[in-house]
Amino acid sequence: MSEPGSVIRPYGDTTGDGMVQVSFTLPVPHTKHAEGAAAQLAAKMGIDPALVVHAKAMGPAFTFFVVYGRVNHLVELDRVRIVERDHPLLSPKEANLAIRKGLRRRLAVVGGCIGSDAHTVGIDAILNIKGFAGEKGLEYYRELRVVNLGAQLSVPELVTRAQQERADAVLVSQVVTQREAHLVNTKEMSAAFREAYPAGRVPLLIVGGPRFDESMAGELGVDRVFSRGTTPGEVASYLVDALVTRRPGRVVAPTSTEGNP
Amino acid sequence: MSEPGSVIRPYGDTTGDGMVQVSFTLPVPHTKHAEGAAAQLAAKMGIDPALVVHAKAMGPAFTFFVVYGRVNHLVELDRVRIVERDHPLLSPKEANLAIRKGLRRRLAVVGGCIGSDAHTVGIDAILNIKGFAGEKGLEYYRELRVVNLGAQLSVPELVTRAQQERADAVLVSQVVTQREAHLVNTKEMSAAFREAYPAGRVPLLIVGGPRFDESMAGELGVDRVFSRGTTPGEVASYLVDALVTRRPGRVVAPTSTEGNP
Amino acid sequence: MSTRSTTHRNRPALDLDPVAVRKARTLARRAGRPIVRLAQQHTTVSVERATLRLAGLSGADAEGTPWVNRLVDAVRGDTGIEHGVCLPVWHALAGGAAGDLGELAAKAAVGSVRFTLPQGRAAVRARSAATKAVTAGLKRIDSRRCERERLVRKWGDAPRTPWIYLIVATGDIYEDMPQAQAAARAGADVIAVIRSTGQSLLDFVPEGATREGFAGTYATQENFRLMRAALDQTSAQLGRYVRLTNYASGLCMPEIATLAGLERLDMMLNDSMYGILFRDINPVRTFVDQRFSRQVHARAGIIINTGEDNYLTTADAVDAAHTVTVSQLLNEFFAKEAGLADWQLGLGHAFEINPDVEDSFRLELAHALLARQLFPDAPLKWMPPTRHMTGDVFRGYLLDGFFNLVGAMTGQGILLVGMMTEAVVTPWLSDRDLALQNVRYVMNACGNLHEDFRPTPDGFISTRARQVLAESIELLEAILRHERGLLDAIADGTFGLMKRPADGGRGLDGVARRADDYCNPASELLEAGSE
Amino acid sequence: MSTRSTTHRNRPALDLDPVAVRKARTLARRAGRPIVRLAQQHTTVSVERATLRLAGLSGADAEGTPWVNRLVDAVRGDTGIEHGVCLPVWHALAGGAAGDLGELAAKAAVGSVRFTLPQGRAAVRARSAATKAVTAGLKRIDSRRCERERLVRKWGDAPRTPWIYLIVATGDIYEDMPQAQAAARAGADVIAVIRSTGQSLLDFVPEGATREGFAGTYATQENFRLMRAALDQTSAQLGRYVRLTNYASGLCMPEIATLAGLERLDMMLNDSMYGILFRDINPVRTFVDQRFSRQVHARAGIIINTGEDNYLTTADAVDAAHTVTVSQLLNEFFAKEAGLADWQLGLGHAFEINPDVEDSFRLELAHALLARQLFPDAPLKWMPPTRHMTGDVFRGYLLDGFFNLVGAMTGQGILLVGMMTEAVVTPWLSDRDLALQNVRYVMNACGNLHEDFRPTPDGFISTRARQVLAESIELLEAILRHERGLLDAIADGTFGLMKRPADGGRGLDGVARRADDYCNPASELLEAGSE
Ligand code: B12
Ligand code: B12
Ligand SMILES: Cc1ncc(COP(=O)(O)O)c(C=O)c1O
Ligand SMILES: Cc1ncc(COP(=O)(O)O)c(C=O)c1O
Repeated sequence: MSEPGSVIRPYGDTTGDGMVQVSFTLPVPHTKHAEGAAAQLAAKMGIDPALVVHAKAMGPAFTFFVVYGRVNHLVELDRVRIVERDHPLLSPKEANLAIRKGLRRRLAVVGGCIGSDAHTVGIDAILNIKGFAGEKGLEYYRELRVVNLGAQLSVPELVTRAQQERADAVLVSQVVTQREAHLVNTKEMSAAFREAYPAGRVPLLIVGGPRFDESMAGELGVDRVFSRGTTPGEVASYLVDALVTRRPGRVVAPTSTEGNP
Repeated sequence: MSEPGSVIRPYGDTTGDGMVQVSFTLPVPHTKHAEGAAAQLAAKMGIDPALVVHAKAMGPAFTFFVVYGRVNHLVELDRVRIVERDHPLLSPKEANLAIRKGLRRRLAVVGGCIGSDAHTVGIDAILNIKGFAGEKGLEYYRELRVVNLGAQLSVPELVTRAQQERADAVLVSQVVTQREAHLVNTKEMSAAFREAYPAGRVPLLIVGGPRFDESMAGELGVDRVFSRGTTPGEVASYLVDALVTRRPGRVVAPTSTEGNP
Repeated sequence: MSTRSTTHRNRPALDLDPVAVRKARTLARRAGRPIVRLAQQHTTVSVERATLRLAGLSGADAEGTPWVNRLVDAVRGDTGIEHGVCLPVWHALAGGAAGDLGELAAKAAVGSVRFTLPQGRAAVRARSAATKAVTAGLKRIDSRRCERERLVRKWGDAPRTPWIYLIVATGDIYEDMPQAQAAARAGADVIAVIRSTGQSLLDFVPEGATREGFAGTYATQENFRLMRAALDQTSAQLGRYVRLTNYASGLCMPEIATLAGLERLDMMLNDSMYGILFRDINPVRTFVDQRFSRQVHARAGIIINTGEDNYLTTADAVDAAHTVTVSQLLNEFFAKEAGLADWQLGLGHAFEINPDVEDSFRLELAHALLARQLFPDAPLKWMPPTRHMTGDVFRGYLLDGFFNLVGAMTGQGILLVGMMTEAVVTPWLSDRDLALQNVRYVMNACGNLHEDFRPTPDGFISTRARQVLAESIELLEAILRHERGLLDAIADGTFGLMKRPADGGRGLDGVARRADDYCNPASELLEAGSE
Repeated sequence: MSTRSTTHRNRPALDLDPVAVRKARTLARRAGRPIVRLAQQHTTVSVERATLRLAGLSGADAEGTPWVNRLVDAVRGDTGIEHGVCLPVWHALAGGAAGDLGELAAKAAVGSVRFTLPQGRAAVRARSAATKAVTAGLKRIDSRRCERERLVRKWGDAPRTPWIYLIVATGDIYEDMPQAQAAARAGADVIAVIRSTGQSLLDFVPEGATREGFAGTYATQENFRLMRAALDQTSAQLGRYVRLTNYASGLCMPEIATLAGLERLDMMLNDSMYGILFRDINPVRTFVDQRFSRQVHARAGIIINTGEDNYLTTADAVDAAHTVTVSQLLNEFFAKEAGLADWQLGLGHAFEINPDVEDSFRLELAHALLARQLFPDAPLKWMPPTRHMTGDVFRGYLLDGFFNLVGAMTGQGILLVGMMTEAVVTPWLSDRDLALQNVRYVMNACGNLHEDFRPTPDGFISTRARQVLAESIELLEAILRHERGLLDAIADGTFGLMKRPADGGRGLDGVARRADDYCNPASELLEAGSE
């Protein structure tokens, strides 16, 4: 799709026009000077010309702006960083088969929402039979033994249960992101596992949630991060690849590639 | 209001959080790679972290994105460039008085929409008695003789009428901006006047319209540019300042200042 | 539009006095009659050029001046147009001045032909030759109309009403085409290609494919052909005939109407007074051109869209509501007189009340229902908010949603989709996609709300509708009180606050009072269609 | 809410069978009775702590553990709580163990006091001392209630219904205050301070002003005081009493309810089953705490908000519509039993139907009207779309507009304003401003549309409403078929698809069966208010 060096621009109504829409609030009263300030910010974002098409006072100290204009940046398609799936997408059938063949035992998967987060719909979408987007959840896979620990789970609790269940993989969901709660909790979690397990024996750590950046696995100390719109099949396929295809137990770093998908 | 060096950031829900909203279309099919491309553009705009919160395919070749995130630019309030009003805002009464006193004759003002632009509401808002935003239009000023030439006026026509009417000031409106029609037409207009009049005798040239950047007067070869939400009073006050307070006839460059309003 | 005319029948009925309704129509007829007579007594350069186009003359010279202009100007120089150009032209051909119209125009352009008015048998011969040529043109239009009907049967029609009407306006026909196809795929039933600003003031129709319009794309025969072909391709894929719209209004109404018929456009913006009021085109010129162009539309099976929305962009939508109704009544009269059927009357109105006005939504409902009930069999064209749209695109998107809701609740026939960027730019691809999503939500979620919507006979909505109807009657009476009726009313700013005297405005010099021996086979053949 | 209860009376009536309505209420009563008995037979650590708070004990030790926790835990260690903490505590005071409750708690914390259960005259003395102390607390609550009534008279009440309810959720009380004041100035009638995630799972109420909540701000007595003072200041400026809301639900319902009464909060989120279903709090613990907290709310003149909206975030809003109705009926029963009046019942429901569902808007109307008609005198709390909101903020803004429209058309009492960024972030200042603009437009433009809205007796809307009512009756009957009725129904996932066994969940260890000599002056004094 994108041959090396190929660049594109945003599209308003003509190829290459580079048009974008922006809105933001500045903590200043609504004056002509404030509109100039909005234009300055737009300019710093690379918008030129920038049209401040709307400015509205919100109380005495804040002003809301809508800006339209042409952004002068180029999108370099061959420099796009995304976390690739470097393994096949398996059907439940294929996944079960691979596990039975490769492992001769069921995989134990433990999952839940840690910290004060009570948003279980996401993890349930991955784990429960009901599933998500038409795909059955992991509980549906004969060769997966799924333990769903639910919400507002403390990290120590999670670690203990993982040990009891002799978990091959631990799936954690974090939906609340205010004050980076999701990052803080995830780091605490991965640290706790490294502490509780002998090096190299740590179960596969997977974290997910709508506001995660999938390329952050390294930073967070987990093996893989899943974000918005993940489907159970994607998770199952990854589990098989990481725990069966590659040496079981081995911690796999996410392959973050440059370039074409 | 803004002491030198004072900087601010956009405000989401906490002082200094720098949060902004952006939307744009990229001419690529909706794939994971496309979402990466959107994130790249956001990054180039200075948004970090950038959350691609919405991506929607529009046909096979385009994708629409909504991005939220923290922009790392600072708004330097004392570096905001705006065109200041460096003269008093006069009431019709005061304006009339100033003209009668300073000039001992009525000022002749000729106005219209040039080129193919047929948007007269804007210029009418400035010229017609009815006025705008509660302010009476220039026709209401006893000491102004206003000739409204209406829409879709050719530049030569405008010049001739200006000469016939011995216009002190010419007011031109441009609303359609597609393909920079407003800039092109304005430059053509100012050039024609310089051609038709002896140097220094050119009437005061004023252009207005919702999408003009007021700091462009120089570039466009006009004396003053008025934009979104201009009121007749602002225009009258400027006319008095430029044609009466300062030496009549003299062409005044717009004062474009740095710093506090 | 058969589907539609049934769908709206079960719409909530306002309690209107049938006598008042009849009275309003009668007054409109009385105001319109003299205008029709005026139109019958005059011809214009554009009417004559349209006639030559029907007779098969097309193309332009090196400077891009169409041959029809060259030829008509030459004839006009020699004989004037008051007799019609047909007699002099076919007389010249008969005299061997040239082998065909093209060659004749070329020679005329360089002044190597002189035109004279044939008499007696020569005149008879010229007339029948001209009639033969013009008839061929009308036949082409007839066959395009049959073709449309065939394709609608073959591919299927719009799935429901209102038809979803979307605008493209890049200025470049080659950008327009993919955007129009994308819009159709996304659900548009009708695509309108906005014209470049100011084309309505050109006294000729540009030639060929064009790429450099301002805020719109030039209306040319080739652009019509290209876009219709692009939409046919998409229609076939979608199994749904997607209609194409352009603009007739302006100095070339008769010619553009003719080209639309020849290229199978499906709708045309054609208002009896728009050119006068919003483009300062001479009233007589406009009325003459308007009648001829509507006769052509009638023949071509094209649905016209009138421009009442424009009034509300300069006048207040509450104060001037009755001017919209009066204009609709006049447009209806002129249209029917020109031979158009009810299903061809896309009478315009718009959601332009200041949203800050108390009960604004219910006022919109009242106005929309009034139009719906006054013209039960016309595919009303419901147009979105524009003047109260601002740079606040979120608010704009919301307003468009409530505009869509009125459309759904009042059984409008054609819904011009509003764009959240109305106050900012000509629509972006994404604006259109978001706008269609908005329409889809409202139609799908609230499409049947009208079943539960029952304005009480003397409630706010019915009362408002009756008031607007009453004011319309008063206004029509006021118009008739003028010495020269409608012409004077237009002169003193009755509509859209513009004053347009009958002897002012552009294009007057292109008007001529028909001589007794005026001959125009096109007019004659088209009159057949008229009332 | 007198204004409201009148406004909605003239709302379009659904054609519901009064017999069915009565039946539904009777079934709810039958399902609720055993739960009330259960509540009367138990006490919890939180009930006991609330009692001490009423008696005037506040503050916390160096680690931030509240003195009420210290004291109750100590007593519990020595005598258990089944007799209530009052007898042991005031007996100790009488015995000179300490000069006041604070000192006693401090000593108890370091284990330097032993608690025993007084007998005979000693018991009588302890009881009357305790009653005196607790009565003083209730008097403080009474005076705050009078104060509210006085201020509402002085400053004036919300100008119309629905009351506009806005959320602040920065996590920092000092950011919350200016934002709440801005929201009030912008038109909010009610401000809700969202709690930090997980506070409901804390078995103590944090102390003091807090600045570090996650996605919300801790509910503390000091935060309550600060915010109420900030809103009083703004109310005075605006000449309109702006109400303050917080959350009671969780392990500390009785205490938070008490603090709310003491700090003159005006509304509290208080659902009879939310803690059980959405926070896995033990059912018995919840029902006991819930009853006590509602008795306090009743006394304090606080309007409760129930949480039926939550069901629809996990279950489908069409399939599970009847579970909302059943929960409303149960909440109504428990509320009235605890002494709350109709005007204090902010029963919840929400606009959560998948917007892609055909006729979704009319389904929402049907559900909203059903609630309106089942509870004609309750200030229903109408909550915005959340789960079907996406990152497409434009679409979200539109959906919120149609949510507002349902609110306006069906006479809701409290309208929780939806945010276009629902799927993205906790609301920004600008989201709130845009949201209020949305509400203002809809109320102003369509506020009276209900006059023209007449669902036909056997039309889509009435039929749907009847169906939901019928399904509710079936469900209630199914609940009653369970051996232990509601408790078993909750255990097998009848509500929100969560299975919550009566012997599972958090906080069970804080529950004790009351001994025959159980003594709690607070309960006794509050029972007076109950049915
Ligand atoms: C439903 C909901 C609730 C329900 C939760 C019910 C339940 N049992 O889960 C209730 C009502 C209880 C609730 C409460 C609160 N909520 Co809430 N809630 C939502 C809502 C509306 C939908 C979330 C949802 O279910 N999404 C659907 C699922 C399927 O999507 P998902 O979570 O993204 O999961 C997918 C992927 O992310 C991924 N994934 C997710 N987890 C994992 C894990 C693994 C291992 C893998 C592989 C993949 C994966 O796969 C899933 C399928 O694709 C959102 C708003 C919105 N529309 O998004 C707010 C939202 C998440 N809530 C929010 C907040 C703040 C709260 C509260 C704290 C305060 C409040 N607003 O009431 C409370 C307290 C909750 C707490 N203590 O955590 C905020 C979070 C803001 C932020 N970014 O920090 C949101 C965004 C709303 C808002 N704008 O304020 N909420
Ligand atoms: C009303 C209107 C029309 C009316 C015009 C009626 C008339 N007699 O003016 C009609 C229906 C005829 C019309 C037609 C068209 N319009 Co138009 N129209 C508008 C609309 C809805 C409002 C414009 C308006 O009246 N604003 C109110 C006035 C008071 O504001 P203003 O013009 O900004 O003027 C103020 C200031 O700018 C300033 N000012 C303006 N001029 C001057 C001059 C001087 C000297 C000074 C000092 C100050 C000054 O003072 C004024 C008071 O504060 C806008 C959309 C919108 N909501 O903005 C589209 C809009 C301007 N139209 C547009 C277009 C493209 C057209 C058409 C070309 C195609 C079409 N969409 O139909 C046609 C052809 C017009 C032509 N040939 O030029 C586009 C322009 C896009 C662009 N940026 O290039 C817009 C933005 C709509 C859109 N999004 O497509 N239009
Ligand atoms: C009836 C009618 N004709 C023509 C036009 C466009 O005309 P022009 O090309 O002059 O802008 C409009 C614009 O809205 C219209 O309503
Ligand atoms: C009735 C009720 N109580 C409490 C809450 C919030 O509880 P928590 O603090 O556990 O998030 C909600 C959330 O919507 C609710 O509906």
